[in-house]
Amino acid sequence: MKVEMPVEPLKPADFASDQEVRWCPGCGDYAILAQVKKTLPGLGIPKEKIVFISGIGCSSRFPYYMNTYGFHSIHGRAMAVASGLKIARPDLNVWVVTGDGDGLSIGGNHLLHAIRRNIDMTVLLFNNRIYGLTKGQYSPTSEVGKRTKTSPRGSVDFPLHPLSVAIGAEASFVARALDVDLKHLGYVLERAAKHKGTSFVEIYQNCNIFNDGAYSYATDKGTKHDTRLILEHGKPLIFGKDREKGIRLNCTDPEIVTLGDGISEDDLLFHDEKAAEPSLAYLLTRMHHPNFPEAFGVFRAVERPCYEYVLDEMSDSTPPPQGAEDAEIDALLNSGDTWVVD
Amino acid sequence: MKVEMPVEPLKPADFASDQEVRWCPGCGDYAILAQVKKTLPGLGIPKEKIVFISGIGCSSRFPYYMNTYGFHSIHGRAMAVASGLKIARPDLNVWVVTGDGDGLSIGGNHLLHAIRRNIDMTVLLFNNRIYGLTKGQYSPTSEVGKRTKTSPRGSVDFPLHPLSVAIGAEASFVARALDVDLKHLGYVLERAAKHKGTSFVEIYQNCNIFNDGAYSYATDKGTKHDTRLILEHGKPLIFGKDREKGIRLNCTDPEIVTLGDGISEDDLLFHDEKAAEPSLAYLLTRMHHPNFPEAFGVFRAVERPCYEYVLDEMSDSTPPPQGAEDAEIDALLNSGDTWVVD
Amino acid sequence: MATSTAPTSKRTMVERKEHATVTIRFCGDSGDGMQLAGTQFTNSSSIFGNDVATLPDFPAEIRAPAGSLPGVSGFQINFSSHEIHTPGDRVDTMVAMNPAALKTNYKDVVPGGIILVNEDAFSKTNLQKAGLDVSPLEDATLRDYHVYKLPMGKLTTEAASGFGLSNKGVNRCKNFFALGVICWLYERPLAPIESWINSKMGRTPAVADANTATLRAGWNYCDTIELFPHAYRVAKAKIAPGTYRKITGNEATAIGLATAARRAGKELFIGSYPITPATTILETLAAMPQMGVKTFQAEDEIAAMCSTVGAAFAGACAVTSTSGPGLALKGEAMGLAVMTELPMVIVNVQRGGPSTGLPTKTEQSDYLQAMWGRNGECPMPVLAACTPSDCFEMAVEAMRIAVQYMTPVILLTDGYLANGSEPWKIPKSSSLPRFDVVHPTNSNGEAFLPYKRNERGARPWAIPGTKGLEHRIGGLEKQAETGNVNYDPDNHQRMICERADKVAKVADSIPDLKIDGNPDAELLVVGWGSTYGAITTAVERANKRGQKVAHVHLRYLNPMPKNTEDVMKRFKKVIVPEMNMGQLIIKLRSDFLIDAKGINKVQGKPFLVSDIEAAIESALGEG
Amino acid sequence: MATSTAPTSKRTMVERKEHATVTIRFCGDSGDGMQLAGTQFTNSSSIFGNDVATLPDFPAEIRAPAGSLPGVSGFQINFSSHEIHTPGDRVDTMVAMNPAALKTNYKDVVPGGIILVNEDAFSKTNLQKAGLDVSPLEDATLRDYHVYKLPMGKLTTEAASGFGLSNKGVNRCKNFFALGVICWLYERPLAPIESWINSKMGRTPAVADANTATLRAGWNYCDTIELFPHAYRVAKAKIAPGTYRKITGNEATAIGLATAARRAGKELFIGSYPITPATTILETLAAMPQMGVKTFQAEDEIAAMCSTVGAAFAGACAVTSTSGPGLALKGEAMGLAVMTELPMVIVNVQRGGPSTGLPTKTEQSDYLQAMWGRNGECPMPVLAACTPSDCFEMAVEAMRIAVQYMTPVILLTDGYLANGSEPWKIPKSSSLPRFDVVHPTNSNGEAFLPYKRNERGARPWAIPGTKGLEHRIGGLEKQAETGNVNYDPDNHQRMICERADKVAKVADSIPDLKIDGNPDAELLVVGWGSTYGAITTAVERANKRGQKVAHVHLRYLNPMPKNTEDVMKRFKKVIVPEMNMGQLIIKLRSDFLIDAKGINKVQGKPFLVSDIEAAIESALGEG
Ligand SMILES: Cc1ncc(C[n+]2csc(CCOP(=O)(O)OP(=O)(O)O)c2C)c(N)n1
Ligand SMILES: Cc1ncc(C[n+]2csc(CCOP(=O)(O)OP(=O)(O)O)c2C)c(N)n1
Ligand code: SF4
Ligand code: SF4
Ligand SMILES: [Mg+2]
Ligand SMILES: [Mg+2]
Repeated sequence: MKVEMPVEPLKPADFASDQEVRWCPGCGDYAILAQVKKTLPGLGIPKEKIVFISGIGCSSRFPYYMNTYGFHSIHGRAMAVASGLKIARPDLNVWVVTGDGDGLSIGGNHLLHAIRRNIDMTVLLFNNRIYGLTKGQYSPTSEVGKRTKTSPRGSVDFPLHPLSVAIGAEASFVARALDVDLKHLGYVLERAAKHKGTSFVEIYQNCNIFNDGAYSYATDKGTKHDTRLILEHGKPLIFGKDREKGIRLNCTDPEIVTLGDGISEDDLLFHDEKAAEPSLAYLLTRMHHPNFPEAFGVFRAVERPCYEYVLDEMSDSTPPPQGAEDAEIDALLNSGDTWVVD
Repeated sequence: MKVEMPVEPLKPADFASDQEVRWCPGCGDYAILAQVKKTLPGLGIPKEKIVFISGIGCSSRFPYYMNTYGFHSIHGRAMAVASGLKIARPDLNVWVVTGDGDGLSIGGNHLLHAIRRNIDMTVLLFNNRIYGLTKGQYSPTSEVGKRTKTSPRGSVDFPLHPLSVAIGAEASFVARALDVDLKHLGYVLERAAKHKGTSFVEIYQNCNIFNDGAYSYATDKGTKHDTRLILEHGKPLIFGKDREKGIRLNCTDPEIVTLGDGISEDDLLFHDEKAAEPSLAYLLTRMHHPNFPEAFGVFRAVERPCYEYVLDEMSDSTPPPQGAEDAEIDALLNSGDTWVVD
Repeated sequence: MATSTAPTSKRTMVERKEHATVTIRFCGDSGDGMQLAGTQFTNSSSIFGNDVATLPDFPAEIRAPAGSLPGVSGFQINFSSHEIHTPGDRVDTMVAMNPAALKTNYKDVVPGGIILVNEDAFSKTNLQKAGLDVSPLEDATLRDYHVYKLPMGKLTTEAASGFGLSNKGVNRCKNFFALGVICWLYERPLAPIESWINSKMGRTPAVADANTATLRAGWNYCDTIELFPHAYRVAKAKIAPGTYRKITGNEATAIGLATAARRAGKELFIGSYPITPATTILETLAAMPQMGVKTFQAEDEIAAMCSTVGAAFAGACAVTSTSGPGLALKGEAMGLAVMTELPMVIVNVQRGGPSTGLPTKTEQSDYLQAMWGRNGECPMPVLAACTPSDCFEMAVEAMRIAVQYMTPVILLTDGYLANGSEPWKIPKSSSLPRFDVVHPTNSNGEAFLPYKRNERGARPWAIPGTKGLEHRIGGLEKQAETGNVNYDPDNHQRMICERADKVAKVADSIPDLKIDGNPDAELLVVGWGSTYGAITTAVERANKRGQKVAHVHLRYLNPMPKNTEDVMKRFKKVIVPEMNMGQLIIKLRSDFLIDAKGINKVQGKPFLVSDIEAAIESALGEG
Repeated sequence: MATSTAPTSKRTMVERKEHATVTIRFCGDSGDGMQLAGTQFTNSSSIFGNDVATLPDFPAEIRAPAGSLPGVSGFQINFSSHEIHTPGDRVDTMVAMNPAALKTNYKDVVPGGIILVNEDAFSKTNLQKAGLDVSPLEDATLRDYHVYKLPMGKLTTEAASGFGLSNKGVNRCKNFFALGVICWLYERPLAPIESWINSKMGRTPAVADANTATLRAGWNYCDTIELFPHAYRVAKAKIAPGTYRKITGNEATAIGLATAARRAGKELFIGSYPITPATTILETLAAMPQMGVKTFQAEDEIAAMCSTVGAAFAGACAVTSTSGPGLALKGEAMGLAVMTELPMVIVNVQRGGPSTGLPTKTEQSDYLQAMWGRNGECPMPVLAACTPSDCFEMAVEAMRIAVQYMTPVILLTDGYLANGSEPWKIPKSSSLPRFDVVHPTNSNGEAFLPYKRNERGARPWAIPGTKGLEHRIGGLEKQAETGNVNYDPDNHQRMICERADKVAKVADSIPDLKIDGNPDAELLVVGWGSTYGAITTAVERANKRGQKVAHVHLRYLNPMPKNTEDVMKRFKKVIVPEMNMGQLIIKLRSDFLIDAKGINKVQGKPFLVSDIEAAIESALGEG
């Protein structure tokens, strides 16, 4: 990835477009937008080299608000549009913004395949566990029993867990963040942006109109320490207000233990985001509220070749010098068996 | 699931339709067809209650050869057609036959969602790691570097592992079998058929025309003992010609050990197909040739409500008695605010 | 909780001018509850005995920034003492809750009409948000109108305080103040509105009481302060006796489908994916499990369509609903439905295109897609509803044709019908058609022939579970009668023709085209879908003016009624208004070689009556 | 390894009858190598100097059971001493390698024609597999033909043994024996075939030598045993001087696209998903990384289409290729391409429909889908190639139009063009159009307007990476010039018209329709696509017979050439042969109000010349 350095460092405000932001007041999307704008300058990439691509949904309005190149595509197809763009132009820095409906319902297949190809882009899935733009139907991440306009007696659909899906699709980078925890969100965004390969980030996002408080357990002062576990590479899995609790491995399953009383940090599971095999990362995606604290941070970050760079090396992508195209074309036209009639 | 018992037991031949089987001679599909016909009589389900649904591909020709109800739908959509059928008629016994292209490339999204909904059907994914019907292009399960008609310099696509994908999609039943190992295939088919929920079975299938020998490591007499590990619930993971090798857990990763010399069966990982969390099953899907023996058998089999049965209970699916429909309709038409003009 | 006795006017002396027809528009910010105010006014008018027609118009954003231009939401009601067909071209009385609403809407008010504004909302910030430097209340902008500035914010606060609501909660009652004012002005009964408040908000009596109080405050305010020089009266319309309800197009479609399934003695399966403006069909059906309705919210439109095909194979009355982009996604699987000759209904609620287009706006631009948006020769019956309540009838018809002819059927409606409402005289179930669905149960010892056709051209609907009729279907070409896969050239030609003939035969079962207006006219106006109201009104007016104009409205687009050619050729001139660039007209010109002229409007909103009148005028004027 | 000196005939006395045109068909089991034999015969004939046209016909199954009827594979070649346009209606000489092939093909041979059979294959089992009780070699079935029974199995074994091949390997050489026989019979040079063998099989000399020996054995056998009373000669055709190659339609399309991209000074991106009969376009391009071609085998057609849109936004010459069902899936994303006004080419190789239909057979049934298979008003230029080599030219044209007008362009071909081949006079690169792709690099200090149009109606193609031109596009309706999201009614109407106008303007850049045949005729035959050969031949013959017939062939379907209306209205009668139920004709009748008559054939195979001749006959006969 050849990236030129801009002349003078950019500021977050440089990334704001002239379009009025039109999410509902109080929507979690605002915080994420602000944090992305704060993260970009630090990457040192000129803004004309950055492209934001989205599908359809409230979250997918995102590109309009960024003063970079942007594409608000169609429902579910952001990953496919982004794949084509990045393959054609491996020099660009590509971001995909999608929702739980856009990315996991109609767009599930493209997500799977972009992730396995490890196309170098940063994917932000705004998970508000609802279809916002169409005014409140349950989504593939909505919990069983949820009452919405299309499930007045409670939803019968068992939900997907975005990070489990991503790992099932051979993801090289998987992380989770929370809209309101700005600092940690910033850290995760930066890590994701710098990872070479598909970086898949699930962001818990509050839709205060149709699914308000979906993550209150993780945002409320009173409960957040017991419901959130911040992952740190090489460190044991510890959480709780006084960091008094930890996660231990019980065969292949996680188990909550309280430190002290014969249980020390060394007994705990240590996080290894670089583990060659994704089993540990997968296991961490299985910790769900209310039985477990939910993990935030980088679950997995490993290197693996990116589709578009390998393809680029294989193909002769620099057009021949002016004049030499003709020779190249003639060679192509005359390839195979030819004969001359005179 | 209300299933009537047929009057006299059916024989495998009763399941053969009158259509000539048209796969290439030597194709692995023949063995699977034969084994399915052998398995069905044991289920005690009348053949008119059985429906085979497929997409498009060589493997998807399957329904034509079964004397049950059948639907050879369109490319990638078998799971969606089957879902509608089963939701409308929870009393039917539904099988889906798909390929690595049909099920995982174009059809990946429907697979994800049917599995998470746990619709009660048995899904057989014939994995020959190639597009057979369109004459030999690489598929999402083809290995990197594979040379095919669309990858003359070697494929750049990193493959998906079907069972990892299924587990990432919250599968309640996941298994693997091999076309030529008839007995074990029969066992797996029967287990899958009897499981209540989406049973996802990957069948390694040889395409002797376009990808011959893809699984020779697992079928050749000389190597098969070292490359295959047969899973048994509650038993340790042992393999090798003389059952001299085993799999031990190293943190969250599998590790091959040789028994004896201080390592006993008790040190090995024990298989638990009923584990509440899928971490173990997931880990087993990560054992790939040549670094590990590949696991065959039932990886995971847990109970979880099936979409269509819950929905069926919610809705009043028996039409009202003759005559009473009108009252029901009138009630519907007159619901909400009405007023009378006279 | 408030009781529902309505206030009686103290100003018994108020003069009430009679009007035959009035058009009112509520507009404000999307947070201002304008849709609700409009709906309640409509209910009240219907129950009062007027004929009514409505046009809701809301922004694509869930909540655009408060006070912004894109955040403006409107609801227009036309109510009358005679039969009406449109929500009205121009507005007689408008309520504007903020500057943005005023700015984007005032031009639609007839000169001399009434504009009621919430003056409390005309703050500097709000003016800025609407891109206004000077308040239009203070310059000459509104000089052609009767403008009434009401401090609705303050008056609402006074009325709704004291019930224990938060400031925000109190402020939310504002729309009921406006509604109260308008009800006074047009002598609408408050009782239906109050009973609605109580039934919907009764769980939180504070809210119900505050709203009721505000509604009455609005009424009383007018009744007290002699704000208006006179009030108005729109007499009851002469309406056929019967039981009525107000119904939107999407409600009517949903109810029609559920009814049709029961008339066929079957369950209804709907596999659908939410998309504006079709979503409420799925939502309405989701609330009907008691009718044996099973709703499946699929992962996408392809799955929705395929699940519908699967359910039809299983023997259900199967349906899918969507809008333009979704229909495009369903194309391939619709081909499978044609090939497997299974009965199902595909409802497409048209919206502004192409691509994502204008999701919340109306258009008629999916006719061509409905006819031909599939690979290969892939014919399907296509129907189109022409009013909100006609959606009921056409939904029943679509299902009837589907099961009688064993074919997928497309029903076209549009955003205008979907959200628009009208009073509907509720039919008796016994007056509705019953469909004779006969699933074969055995093959009398002979080999079962799943593609052997009956006199309608329909194949037997043998469903899984039927012993002895096991068979396989699929998307490859089938052998005639046996249904086995077949690549023979002559068989292909035969099956191509059989599928086309079957669809053509549907014409045997549909009513002839009816000529409205003057059957001996020179000019024929041909319409389809939601232009019905505007065309009907324009043609009525033209004929009243002494122009000679006829009108036919196609509800069956494919096949067309048998007399269509006759009708088309009877008139010297034919014009075809469509909310597209000319789609149905392609088929009309091609089929009948008539030099029909298109009247085309693609603006995301319905034709005005005056648009059609102008077109009639100019058509009659020419040569 | 064998050297490539061809045997010279010992029977110098053999009489050679002159024929102007001959049609040969190789048929046998799909395992018998008939496609290869046919291709090699074609090569040899082309190099010899004949004009040639071919028709491969293979089963849908990969390998249907050996010897079965569905397993029969055929390859037909028409070669001539004058210009020809079709693979021939009837077969003069046929090779049948087994009973199934004989049974399904013999009726296409002209009475008195030659049938060569491999008698070794007429075993009882093989007869049974073909559903034959008695061998057709032994009853009266073939009495109208000259039948030659050759023990090809035995003779091949003799010729190919001794090179160390397995029995199976030896048996596989059979097709070269048959080829040798036919080459002798028609005096084809063996040298091109032998050099092909050496270049393709040279890595395993045993195989190359065994095949060469068998080929010669076939030739020598005829030259020795006086099997045939006389041999034939088809003189060289008078062909324009130049360098030639044989090319199939899909090769031509692929090469055309790669060439066009380079003429635009760009990389080619193709995002595609395999589907018969389009797959070989992707495969051919996958083998061209040296041309700066990047192939992306997407997970499905939707991803293929969307990746193409993404690549176009990125600035590549972007392409996707598919067939009918795939085009149906692409519809929604094609709408996005229209809305975002990005340049790209969508190649659709039509096949038998509807649904999965007849995947390996040809048809022209996607015209309507290509025109209108999308939601909303969604116009796109549509082109159609009319011969295999014309695919090259039209692919270049499609890309030219795409980049010059900033629009997606559909190129229609079909299964017959895709797999059929003809000699192609290779153009010089310098004679090909160059496209002026100018990406704006700055906005001169003003706000950049991504939807400001040039005189063609095209918007600027500003690509990511360009400083100062950062902008956002998408599927919602855009404001004129700025490209911002906009819901204004008048703006929508304006943009709808601008998109339509732009496509209409493409007509400024395309050649007028050329009238072939007799321009003063009464009857005009209007064709498009692969019917070109059959119509041209039929019209030529009719005019030779003294009938007066004209022919125009539409290669630009949308917009049509500017003189189309003039041309259509010049003739009293118009007939429109199409391999569908009448699709283009809908547009012709509607646009020009002419009473054109459709000649329709939907049998999965091309028109015969005689089909068209009969249609001409009957059209001229009427009134
Ligand atoms: C093809 C198609 N189908 C359906 C829709 C309607 N639609 C728009 S956004 C959306 C779901 C949005 O949910 P999500 O992706 O979770 O985004 P959110 O609004 O919650 O941010 C749907 C169903 C559409 N625009 N296009
Ligand atoms: C919409 C659509 N796209 C593409 C195809 C072409 N196609 C048919 S089968 C197939 C892939 C088959 O591969 P797989 O599912 O692995 O089945 P196999 O033949 O290997 O058993 C493809 C690409 C099609 N029929 N329909
Ligand atoms: S509906 Fe929900 S997700 Fe959408 S903008 Fe409003 S608060 Fe945000
Ligand atoms: S191509 Fe391969 S998968 Fe298909 S039938 Fe032949 S051997 Fe089997
Ligand atoms: Mg969401
Ligand atoms: Mg396969």
